[in-house]
Amino acid sequence: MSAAWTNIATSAHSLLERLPLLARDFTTDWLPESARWLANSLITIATVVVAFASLFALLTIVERKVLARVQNRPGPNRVGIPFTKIKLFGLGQPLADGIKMLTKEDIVPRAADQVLHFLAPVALLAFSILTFAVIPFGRQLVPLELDAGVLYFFAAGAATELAVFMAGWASHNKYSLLAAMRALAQLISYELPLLLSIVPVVMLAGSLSTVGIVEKQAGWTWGFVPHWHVFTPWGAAGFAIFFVAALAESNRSPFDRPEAESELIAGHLTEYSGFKYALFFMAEYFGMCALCGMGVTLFLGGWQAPLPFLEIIPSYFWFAAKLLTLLFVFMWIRATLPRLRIDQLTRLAWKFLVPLALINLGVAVFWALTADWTGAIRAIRWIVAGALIVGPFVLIGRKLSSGIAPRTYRYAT
Amino acid sequence: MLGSGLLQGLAVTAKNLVGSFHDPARLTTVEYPEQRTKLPEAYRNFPFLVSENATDPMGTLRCVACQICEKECPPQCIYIEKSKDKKPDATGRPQLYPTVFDIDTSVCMSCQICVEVCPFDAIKMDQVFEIATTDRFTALLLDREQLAKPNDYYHTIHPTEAAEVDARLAAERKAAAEKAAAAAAKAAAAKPAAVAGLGEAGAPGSSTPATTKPPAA
Amino acid sequence: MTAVLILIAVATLCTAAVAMALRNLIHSALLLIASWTGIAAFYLWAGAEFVAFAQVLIYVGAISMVVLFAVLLTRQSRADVAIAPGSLGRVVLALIAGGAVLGVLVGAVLSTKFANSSATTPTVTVKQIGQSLGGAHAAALLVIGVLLTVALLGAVVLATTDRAEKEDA
Amino acid sequence: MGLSVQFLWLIPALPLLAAGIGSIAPSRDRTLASGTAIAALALSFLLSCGALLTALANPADHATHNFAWFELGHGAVRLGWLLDPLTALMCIMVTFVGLLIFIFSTGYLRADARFKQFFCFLSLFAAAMLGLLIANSLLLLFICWELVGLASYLLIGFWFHKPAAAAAAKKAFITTRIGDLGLLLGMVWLYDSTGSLLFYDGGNGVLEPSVLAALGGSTAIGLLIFCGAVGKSGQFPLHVWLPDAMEGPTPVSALIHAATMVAAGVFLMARVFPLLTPDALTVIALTGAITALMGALIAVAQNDIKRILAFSTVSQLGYMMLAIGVGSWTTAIFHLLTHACFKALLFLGAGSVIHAAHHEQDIRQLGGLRGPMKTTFATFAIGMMALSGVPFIFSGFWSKEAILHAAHAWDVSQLPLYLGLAAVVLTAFYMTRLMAEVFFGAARSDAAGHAQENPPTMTVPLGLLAVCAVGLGFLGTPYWPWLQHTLDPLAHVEAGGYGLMMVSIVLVALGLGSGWAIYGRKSRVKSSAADPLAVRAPSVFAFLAARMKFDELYAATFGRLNHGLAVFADALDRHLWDGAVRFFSRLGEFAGVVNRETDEGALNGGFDATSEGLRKRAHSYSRAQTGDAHGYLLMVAFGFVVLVFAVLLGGAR
Amino acid sequence: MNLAPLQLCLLFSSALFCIGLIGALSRSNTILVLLGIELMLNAANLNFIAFWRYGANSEPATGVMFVIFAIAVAAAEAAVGLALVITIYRHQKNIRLQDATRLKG
Repeated sequence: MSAAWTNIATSAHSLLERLPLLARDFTTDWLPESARWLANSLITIATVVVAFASLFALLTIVERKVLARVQNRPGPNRVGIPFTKIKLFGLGQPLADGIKMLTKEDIVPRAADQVLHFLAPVALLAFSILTFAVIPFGRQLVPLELDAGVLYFFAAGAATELAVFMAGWASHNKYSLLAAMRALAQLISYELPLLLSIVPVVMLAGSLSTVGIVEKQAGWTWGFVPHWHVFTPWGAAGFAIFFVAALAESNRSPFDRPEAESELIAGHLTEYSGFKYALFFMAEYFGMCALCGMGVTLFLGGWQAPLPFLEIIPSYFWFAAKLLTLLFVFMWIRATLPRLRIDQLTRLAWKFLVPLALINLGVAVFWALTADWTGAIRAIRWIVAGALIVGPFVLIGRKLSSGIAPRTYRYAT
Repeated sequence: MLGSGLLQGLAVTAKNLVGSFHDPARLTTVEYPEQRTKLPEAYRNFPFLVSENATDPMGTLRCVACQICEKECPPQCIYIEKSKDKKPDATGRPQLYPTVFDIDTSVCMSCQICVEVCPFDAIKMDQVFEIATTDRFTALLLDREQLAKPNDYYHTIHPTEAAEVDARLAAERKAAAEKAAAAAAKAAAAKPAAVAGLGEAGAPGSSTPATTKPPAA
Repeated sequence: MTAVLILIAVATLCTAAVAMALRNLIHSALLLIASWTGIAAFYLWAGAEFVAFAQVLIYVGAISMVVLFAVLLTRQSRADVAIAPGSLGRVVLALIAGGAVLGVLVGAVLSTKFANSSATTPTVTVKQIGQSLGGAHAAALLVIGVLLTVALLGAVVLATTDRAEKEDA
Repeated sequence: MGLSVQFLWLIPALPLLAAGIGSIAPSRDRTLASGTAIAALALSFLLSCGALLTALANPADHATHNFAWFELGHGAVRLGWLLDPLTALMCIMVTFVGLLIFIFSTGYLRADARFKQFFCFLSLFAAAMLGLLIANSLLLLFICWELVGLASYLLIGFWFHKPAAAAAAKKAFITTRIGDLGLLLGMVWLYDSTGSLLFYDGGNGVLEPSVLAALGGSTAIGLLIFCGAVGKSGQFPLHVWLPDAMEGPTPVSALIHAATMVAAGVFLMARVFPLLTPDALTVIALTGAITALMGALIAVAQNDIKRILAFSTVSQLGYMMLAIGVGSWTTAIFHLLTHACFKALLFLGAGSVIHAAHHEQDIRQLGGLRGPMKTTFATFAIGMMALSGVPFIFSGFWSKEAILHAAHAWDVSQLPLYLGLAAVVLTAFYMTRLMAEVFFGAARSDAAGHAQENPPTMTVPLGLLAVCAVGLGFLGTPYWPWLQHTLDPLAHVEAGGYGLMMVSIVLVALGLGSGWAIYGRKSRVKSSAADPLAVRAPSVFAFLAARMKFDELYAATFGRLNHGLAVFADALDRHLWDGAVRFFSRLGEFAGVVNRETDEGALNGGFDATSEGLRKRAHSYSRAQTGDAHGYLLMVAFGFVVLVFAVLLGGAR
Repeated sequence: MNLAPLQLCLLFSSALFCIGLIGALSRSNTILVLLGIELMLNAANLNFIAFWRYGANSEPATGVMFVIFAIAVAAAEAAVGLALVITIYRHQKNIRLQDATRLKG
């Protein structure tokens, strides 16, 4: 009886697990063998783009809702189904925004570099979408399995900087240009800790392939502690650094200096309106999703379930859950922290994150060298590795925050 | 340690986020067009003309077309035309009345000077703010009919002030009535019977004989 | 396969040539970046995946930024942009020199009989690259690391303005 | 507990580490700098003791540990460590004396602002010196040799704000460089003829019989190597830098310019002794003898306490070279060890005096220090007697005696013996003079009058060194030549020769007696009074006081030659090459003029254009070297094309 | 004309090299000259990969290693070269290569 149930559960589970692949194969089954590859690729691309475009739409409204709730407001709740009184908690808002953006006049300054002005948002969006190619969304659900997947991800991500520059320069507006340069300085500064923080993962996993890295994180210690990288000292530190750097790389608060409305009149986006602006916006969210997806893949076990019995839930669900959690933390942080000044921002990168990432590299080396320590001695391994991270963190942190004190006012009280 | 402040901040925002769902006291937002809050009494915006009652606003305007407000208005947004004839006012004395009283609210700056200078408490500040229209020219030029609002409305928006005004007007009328009574008593020496009847009729709202002079004069 | 190669080659060469001919520096730089991307595509075509990504990461991600910053930091006045006297001659000379070199190279390539290689594509995994970087080429890797560090420091030193100098100016 | 040869590198590595730590330590942290330096050297001392134990287990063995440094062509440049009794004893001497001097320095330089740098340099020196000692390759030895020279330069010029110190540092560096050139040439020659620079390499080392037998022209190689030793050990004629080096802080003089570095030359000769042919040895013996006598003579007429000791050092080094020259390198090392102790003692004593007397170094200004500085006086007296060779108790007697015996037994010539005996008298004489002037009589200046005994950090090392200065001699007496046999089990030490010993004792007594007669009996009263010797033989004394005019001689010969060459080269540059350049430019100019004249003469526009083009082209030729990067690149491109064609055409033929 | 793929690759790299050369020779802007040189470097890298792909090589990773190191060196070169450009600009207020004929001054 129970065996039969187990069988049914297993087959149902495997069916669910392979559902996306089965659906794809079903769709392209009738095609000749040679065309099937192309069709499969197209379907994959379309699925990813559509999925993330809808996620983007959802995120815009969810973000506004979260921000509103943090500020004790209900948030956008008016737009529902048009021409009816059904409001649906305002879920029609993204659609309305989209229509508004599409129908707005596309203003291009006369002195602007027309071609580049057009190319900038397109390039940004294209590169952002490219980064999704190597993220494993589930078991066997990776659009492009590359041997050097991580490298590909960061190569494609690095190219987005170019688009920022193009936008700033093509606008022929000195504020835009200055803002673009500042944005570039920020992006380049944080590229370093971002890359350094993933080196331990690559080192310990012994692979540059995203699929391989996720597979390395399978299994549980004592049956309930997953082998995710974030549950090691170096992994936790690496994830923290990666997370902060990802915040900065995706121009999210508190590092949203490149787009700061109040200081830079929206930076390199000043001269953009309408659909191009929407493209920029979309690319930002895509970049954020891609970075979060990479964080999930590298540190949070990718599509692995957190507990053994939860494996019956399909892997792509777990990936989505982790991704959404990370995105929620992004919003939460945006709702909490004020924007950093440019000097504080670069100081944080160069004087705090980079040294810490380098130390973390050393800790990872220590971890790798002591891989054969078992039994009680493992506690020592943990204590040493933890101390090697926490100590520098406290020391560098003290150095970083020294000299920062509540502001004193001479003439006002 | 570095980061403790960040965590405290995150805790505060998380508390707010969660609290906004289960603690209705936190959500202070008013769903505006459906729900409205009562505006504070001190809020004032654009003048209106006070009429004594709502049934015949044009007939019971307090305004006597003295044109002081028109002269004092800094942006010159008031336009008044006097009537040719006279009608009895609240105290019963015959007064002029405005045949045209226009305020261009696209020019008006809600400075309240017209209210300050009006000797008859005939123009008061309103609380309207939903003044958006689709017509730039005529819709914002309010005429006599649009401006006239009953004294009860005045009581609903500025109750304290309205009470004061009413008390003052009542006192004036009483004084006017007493004066009239005194004058009637003097006249009663000559014609006592007729004046006694008129003195009874000197209550607010009723008309006064055309022979009596305004108290201010 | 060859068609793809020709496509890549033509695209790369065209962008490079146009970049070299343009007056607008920013356009030149951006076109060159496109050209570098084309080269990365060539590496991808040849099966050197890792190198292709490294090329994109370094050329498109890093060097391009340095170039663009340099261009913006050295904005010139209109007079400087104008063609310098005698530059036509230089262009002609350059074309002659380039043509001569091209002729020699093409002649050499066409006249050489290359040993026929095996038809199989050599494959190199990232693991292999990592192993030879850490093994046989470890010394070279270290030297490169030192070189990069020194170059970075040198670049910083070169590009930094002396505070005292600034005050003088 | 022995130290095996693989770990020999630890001995120099520890001071090097201390130098590294010292260089990055904050300058104000004095204890850290001195503490690490002293601790590192103390550890090195212990390790050296371990190394000695290992070496003594089999004294005849030359334990080596060789490794390839880098590949060069088909061969590899190989370096290595060498452990034998010579290395071990030298290491112990260097670390022991160095340790005491380090401790002394903490007191001597207490008030100096660059205290940390001083210890950093000292540690660097110690590391280089120890590296030199353990080297099993002439190349490694040379590298350390140069490092030692660098440390010496840094330390002599430590008070670089004094012009004299800066000049002395330069002089020391350049003078020793002359010798080092010889060493380098010798090394290259040696490598060329044997293909190896390793001393011992399991039968293939340059010092091993099979290679020596095959080696030709080794006299020249030996002499070239000796050039290095001449420079470093201050032998005639390159001794001029050593007295000037006394401008450095006194501990430096004690460590580098008395005990260790200057002995490196002697050590080098002892090390490569098997390479030296009889002809080379003769030259070495004569050089040593001349140096010994010359140094002693000049020392007689000096007034600066450190200069007297410096010339004494020159003289004693001469003795050691003499010993090597007469074929007894073990006695040379014996004297080296004893000399290191008592000369370090004397220098530290001098340092103690100078420190107490507020940096007054002129013996005429001192005097009467016997009373206030009892410890210094006693230890200095022991050092003086050891140096003078007072019989039987003091180590200097035994080592000097051994050298004289060896010289006596030399069958080529007796001249070195006679010169050495003359130096014995003079040594005793000038040391007596020094003692009498400094410690006896009355104080002749305020500085000397107010002198106080120094703190224990300075006096304890003096005491320890004094013990060594006495005791070390008994390791190599003719009756129990342990040291000689340990160094070289085949060494032959004559036990006899009491006649020579008697002569030597008499000569020492003569020196002491005459010194006391002239200076001690009637001590100097005023600092400005003339020297008694100067009164008796003014011209000789003046000549000696001017250090035999060596500096003047060099200035007059080499300096002038150098200047002349420079002037000549300048003139060549100015007139000949520049003239040629100008000539060609004139020629070009002339061609242009002719061109223009022709052009103007011919009323043809075509000619006009041609000459204009020519002129422009000429101008562009003249611009070929103007730094135009385009032009260079263009040339490279065309050059490439031309080269390819050349290769193609050549290939076709 | 029947060309082997290797020859095609080599022709491609030759052409790229010459474009870089012509650019470096003909442009007066120092940045463009540097970029031309960078292109020439890339052409060399192309050759490495081409020979790695089609040549009769014994070690599988040699060509790739070469290119990786060459890219690293190119990065260093670009950084230093452009820093020099900025220095030149600071000095002579333009970046015409013809004007930068002196090392000092």
